[in-house]
Amino acid sequence: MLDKDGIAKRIAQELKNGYYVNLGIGIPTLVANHIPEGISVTFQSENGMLGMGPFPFEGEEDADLINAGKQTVTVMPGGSYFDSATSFAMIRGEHVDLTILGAMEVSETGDIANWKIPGKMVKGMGGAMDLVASAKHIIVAMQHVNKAGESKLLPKCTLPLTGLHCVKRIVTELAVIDITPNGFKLIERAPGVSVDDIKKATEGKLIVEGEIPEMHLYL
Amino acid sequence: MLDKDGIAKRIAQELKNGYYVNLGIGIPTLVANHIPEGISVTFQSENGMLGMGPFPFEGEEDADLINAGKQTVTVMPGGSYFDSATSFAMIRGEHVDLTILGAMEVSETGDIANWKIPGKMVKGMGGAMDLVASAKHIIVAMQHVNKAGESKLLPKCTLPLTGLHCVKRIVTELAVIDITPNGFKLIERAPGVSVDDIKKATEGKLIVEGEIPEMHLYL
Amino acid sequence: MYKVVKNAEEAIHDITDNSTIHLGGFGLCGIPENCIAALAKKGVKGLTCISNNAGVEGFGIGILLHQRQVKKMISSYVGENAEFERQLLSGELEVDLIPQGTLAERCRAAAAGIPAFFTPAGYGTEVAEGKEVREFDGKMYIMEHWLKADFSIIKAWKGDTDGNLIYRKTTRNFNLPMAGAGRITIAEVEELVPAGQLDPDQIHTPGIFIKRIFEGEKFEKRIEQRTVSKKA
Amino acid sequence: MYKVVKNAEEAIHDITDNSTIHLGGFGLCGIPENCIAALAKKGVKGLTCISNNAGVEGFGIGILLHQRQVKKMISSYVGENAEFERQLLSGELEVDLIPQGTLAERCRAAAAGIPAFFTPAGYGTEVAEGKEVREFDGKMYIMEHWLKADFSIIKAWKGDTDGNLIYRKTTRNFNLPMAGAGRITIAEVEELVPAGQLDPDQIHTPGIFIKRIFEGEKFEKRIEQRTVSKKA
Repeated sequence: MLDKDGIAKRIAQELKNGYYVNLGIGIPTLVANHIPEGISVTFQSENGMLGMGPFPFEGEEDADLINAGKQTVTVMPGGSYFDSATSFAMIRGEHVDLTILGAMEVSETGDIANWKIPGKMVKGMGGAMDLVASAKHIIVAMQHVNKAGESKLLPKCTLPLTGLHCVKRIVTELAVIDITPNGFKLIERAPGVSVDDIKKATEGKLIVEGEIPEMHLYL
Repeated sequence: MLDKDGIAKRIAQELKNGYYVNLGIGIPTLVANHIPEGISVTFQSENGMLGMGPFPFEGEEDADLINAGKQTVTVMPGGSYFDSATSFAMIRGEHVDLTILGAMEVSETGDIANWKIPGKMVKGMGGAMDLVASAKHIIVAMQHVNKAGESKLLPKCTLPLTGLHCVKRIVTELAVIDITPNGFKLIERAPGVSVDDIKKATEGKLIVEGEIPEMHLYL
Repeated sequence: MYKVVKNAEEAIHDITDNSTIHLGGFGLCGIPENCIAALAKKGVKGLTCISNNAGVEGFGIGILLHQRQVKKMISSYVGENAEFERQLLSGELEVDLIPQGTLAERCRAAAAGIPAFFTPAGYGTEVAEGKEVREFDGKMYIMEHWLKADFSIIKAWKGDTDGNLIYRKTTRNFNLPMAGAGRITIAEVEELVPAGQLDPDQIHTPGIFIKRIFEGEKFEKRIEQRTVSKKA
Repeated sequence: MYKVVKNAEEAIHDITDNSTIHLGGFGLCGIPENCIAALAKKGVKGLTCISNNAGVEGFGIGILLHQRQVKKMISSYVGENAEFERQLLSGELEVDLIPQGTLAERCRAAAAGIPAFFTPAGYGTEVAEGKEVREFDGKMYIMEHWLKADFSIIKAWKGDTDGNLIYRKTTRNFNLPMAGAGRITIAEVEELVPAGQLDPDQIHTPGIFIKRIFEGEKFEKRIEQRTVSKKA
């Protein structure tokens, strides 16, 4: 079973050299800490920056330089600033290679729900609907089950949707799972996790074909 | 009767302080030479400049700095450069206060034809259709009759249209004429031109109410 | 020079009750602090504020919310403000939530004279309810309209007396697309210089979009999430 | 660094007969001279060129027209080229004339993932024929679609190895809206610098829109209408 850093580490292995990547809040943010050696990626922050770097050193924070989570950040060499319309032109125009975000629920057809819980205060979708509607490739980083122990991988989402048919891959503490035309397909098991464990935690249809390898987490 | 410079001079009297103005090719270009004292206007060139200034001195031409007529120009203090999409955002968004352009024909309902003559080589409409469709205020600068002696102020345009119901005022060598809901309305006579001269040269309905003043051309 | 006004009070003098206003900024980054303070002082009520976020308690639009000056927020994310939540749940405040990219493009469309456009954001979700849906090249899109306002209030780093603006770092955000989107656009800047001092190649917002400009008295530039790295 | 190619030949190596290509520039101002020369040398035929103008005889797209490499021009104004006229009248060449603002916005829409939008330009004229017409707030508009291409070839002043671009004066024109509008965007620049040397606040086209970049060997920058003032 993976911890949050483990999930981030596994997702980081999906990065390819030259990728432009948008990271959501939560586990996705951790991916930046685990970029494989020899791979160079550029992070897009939808509030208007390419080349988002690490947090500034204390005393070097700049109120004019934040990321989409409103955190103070820095910019990398080769980065650029732009306005929100241009930022979403990049996103909507499918220039971002990979979007990594969290979810409350994912359906076996790739629908995603991650912005609203009926009866609770609605904070808003921010850029999530734009991101999921237009991403060339979306990986969801999330826990396999919610706090009540219920599966978040469902035949159909029960919460209000953020987007339809958009998720391509899910990485949880238990497994790597792809969305295929026939439903969830198990790709890898987390270290020490059995196929049965994953089956039990997955409410949607789970396709298991042949031997399922345990994932390698390079350090 | 006015010469081309006279037409430009009369039109220049329509300029108000702070106006953003787009000048078409031909007579409109001459308007820039007759800006009344105490009036400051900014010329927009739709290829991507605000603050278009006069032609450069010989030897100071810059191939990277041209106007929409592809002529080498200069930029005034407070000017700016931008791309074509932004340029037409200004035009389409009705941020340009006044558009001055030439025409082959204008109808009594304010339709304008100025881009295409059937049977002749069609060069294209350039930015004219965008300009006429979105201008807050359009003044047409043209000769009252064409080379064949036929009126260019018609009940209905005979040439392919550039835009519908858009011209507000026409200044010719003979007169200043407004487009009203009831047709062409005579506002001013050029020096030495009679109302009858203007009536004869105008094929569309011409409203003549009361005494028509002769225009004053301040120097 | 006719665009230059003395201060925020003069810039917003004709904003009245029930006006609709664009307010630039993302979170607290690049917000028109001086105009917000002037609106709070003036006490106009029933405002509809179009802004990506709603400020925090005691700062940004949070100041106007606290004084019950806001009738409606049109935003993409309003999660940072407990007073907002209270007013929303009690029914005092209306809120329209719009995907962030759609919000930015609707403002840009208003400035650019484009009454409607198609975007895939929100297709198949409640955002698409009641909206026209159409397929282009095998993908589904919804139609969105321009988002105009009575006033657009934005903030830039440097400005000149002709209204030309330059933004700094990630403050460009919604300030640029909102420039010219309202009937009257007001820009407050940290430094106002005479026309001709800014490089025409480096101007982000050409002056034609700006009707009034002034140098703000004070910019607090509060940081919402101060995050730092340890020195190695 | 993976975006940097050696020269124009390498940049256009996979452009084949019958490709559709955006070409930046306005008149001869800001045109990708080196890529045009490489296309002429390569001799690809049946091209559809989307470009505001068609060059002049012997320069710009005029070179490609002279060699009969162009099947179709999509432009707003093509008046400067007699060879163009001859081919058009003889039926060798097709031409689509599009209002300039619509052309710019259709390119921008392609880059921005907006499949269609409404504009008033051309309403009531032959440009509107066969197009959807709709009224918004009492004014009539026509629907226009994005204009994609296989390749977009643009020219900038300075560029860096990450593909970031800065344009000079009025050369920004169609180069900026075409960046990212084609499947592959190629930028030729007068000066190529290492990533990190351009001020992130002054970049006009962020590198994400650019797939290939190189420093052009030679820029002739021909002037179409040399107009001068007399010294007083």
